[in-house]
Amino acid sequence: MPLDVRLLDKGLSVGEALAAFNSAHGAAGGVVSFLGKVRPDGDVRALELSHYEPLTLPAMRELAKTARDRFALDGALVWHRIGVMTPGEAIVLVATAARHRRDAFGAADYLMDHLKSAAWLWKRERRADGWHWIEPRGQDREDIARWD
Amino acid sequence: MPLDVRLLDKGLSVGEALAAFNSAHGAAGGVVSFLGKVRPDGDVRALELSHYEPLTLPAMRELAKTARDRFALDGALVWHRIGVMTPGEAIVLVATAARHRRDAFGAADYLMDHLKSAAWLWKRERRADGWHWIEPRGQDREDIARWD
Amino acid sequence: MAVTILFLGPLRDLAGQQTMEVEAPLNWSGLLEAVRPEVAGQLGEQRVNVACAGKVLADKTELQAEDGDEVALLPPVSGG
Amino acid sequence: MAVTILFLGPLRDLAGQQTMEVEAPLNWSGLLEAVRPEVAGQLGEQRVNVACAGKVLADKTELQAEDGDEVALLPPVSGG
Repeated sequence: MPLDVRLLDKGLSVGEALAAFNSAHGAAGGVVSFLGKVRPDGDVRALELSHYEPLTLPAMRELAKTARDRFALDGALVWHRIGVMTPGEAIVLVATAARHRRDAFGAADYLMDHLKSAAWLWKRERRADGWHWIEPRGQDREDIARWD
Repeated sequence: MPLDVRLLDKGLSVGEALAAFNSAHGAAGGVVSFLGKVRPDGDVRALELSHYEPLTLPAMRELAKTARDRFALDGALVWHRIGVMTPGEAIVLVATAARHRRDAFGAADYLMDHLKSAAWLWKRERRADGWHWIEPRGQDREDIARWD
Repeated sequence: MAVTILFLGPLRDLAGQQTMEVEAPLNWSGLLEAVRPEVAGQLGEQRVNVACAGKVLADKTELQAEDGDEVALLPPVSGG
Repeated sequence: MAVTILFLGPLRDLAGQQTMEVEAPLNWSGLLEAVRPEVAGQLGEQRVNVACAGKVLADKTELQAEDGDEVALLPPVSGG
């Protein structure tokens, strides 16, 4: 299982996904995972991620391939939720398997920076007064620039 | 569950451990994990880690506290195997939960660098011709120096 | 057949609709005329991209949409 | 009672045993005399540490082990 890239419109079972990923990469010395969740911030009641079918998943697949080659990965898992999520729910799960731990860490960090600032996803939050689109953050652009 | 630091003399169930850690930190925006496994390298048949009871676990607890404070963690899990392991078996599992993903990544990386080069553990490998003690690697000393 | 214009993310609210159909062919100036002025204003911004038939255009002003093509207007992404 | 000397990691092989008992009190020169010359040679190296009663000594040459203390000889760690 070299690259496992998915867009999911339902909740994901993190424990099962990581257990399967780990056992699929028995020979990898190191496995890093990142799980991003909806933070219960202030009055945010829900979060919605919309995507564009012809672009979003293909670009995520390209990103995973680039990460695999750049960091000599044995494999990578990139799962991203779309649709409506509530606080505490998983938004994104990334896992990387490599011979050496520094590569696994670097690849997970790289994947997350690019997913956050370059994936074809648009986010809005529902607060007490309705839905609000989220603008790109300057921090995200700085994060991605680290890899240039 | 702020800090969960253990020395284990039996195999660990990674999926269950991470699922429990994730659900214990529902409010954390990001959770990073690292799993280190015995690599099936060359003719290595087994690996043994020995520890020194009065020092090893207390120092790991101190390390976890330092990481928590330095990276503003919601919580951390640091589990390390001791005893004899075979290729593919888990050696170490680290998980960090933080509000922001960069802190969770930094803390997991920091914990691993320190566990690899400063934990009171001694490692030997069994190859075709018997047991061999492993010398500290120069790379490990460089990795830890990044945090000074 | 026609060209379908698809409004993504916040552009959907600005357009007041998710899709619209216009006659083919459709080029850049035709696109700017077809959409509301607020959307046309956004399209002028560098960080707003345009995809045609599933490909992001390197230069959106060279848009040449044919019968059956979908033209997607892509505002800046806000990530996961 | 006595002082127990504990050999960790590769020092165990060098010592040919895991523990030895010596009479209390035990100081640095007493330790160097009590162990095999190969082990004493290793103890001279800066990266070999000594713990007494569960505490790593900042200056191992100031060792002062009393009745019942465990003195652990700690070679460089090789991590996980």
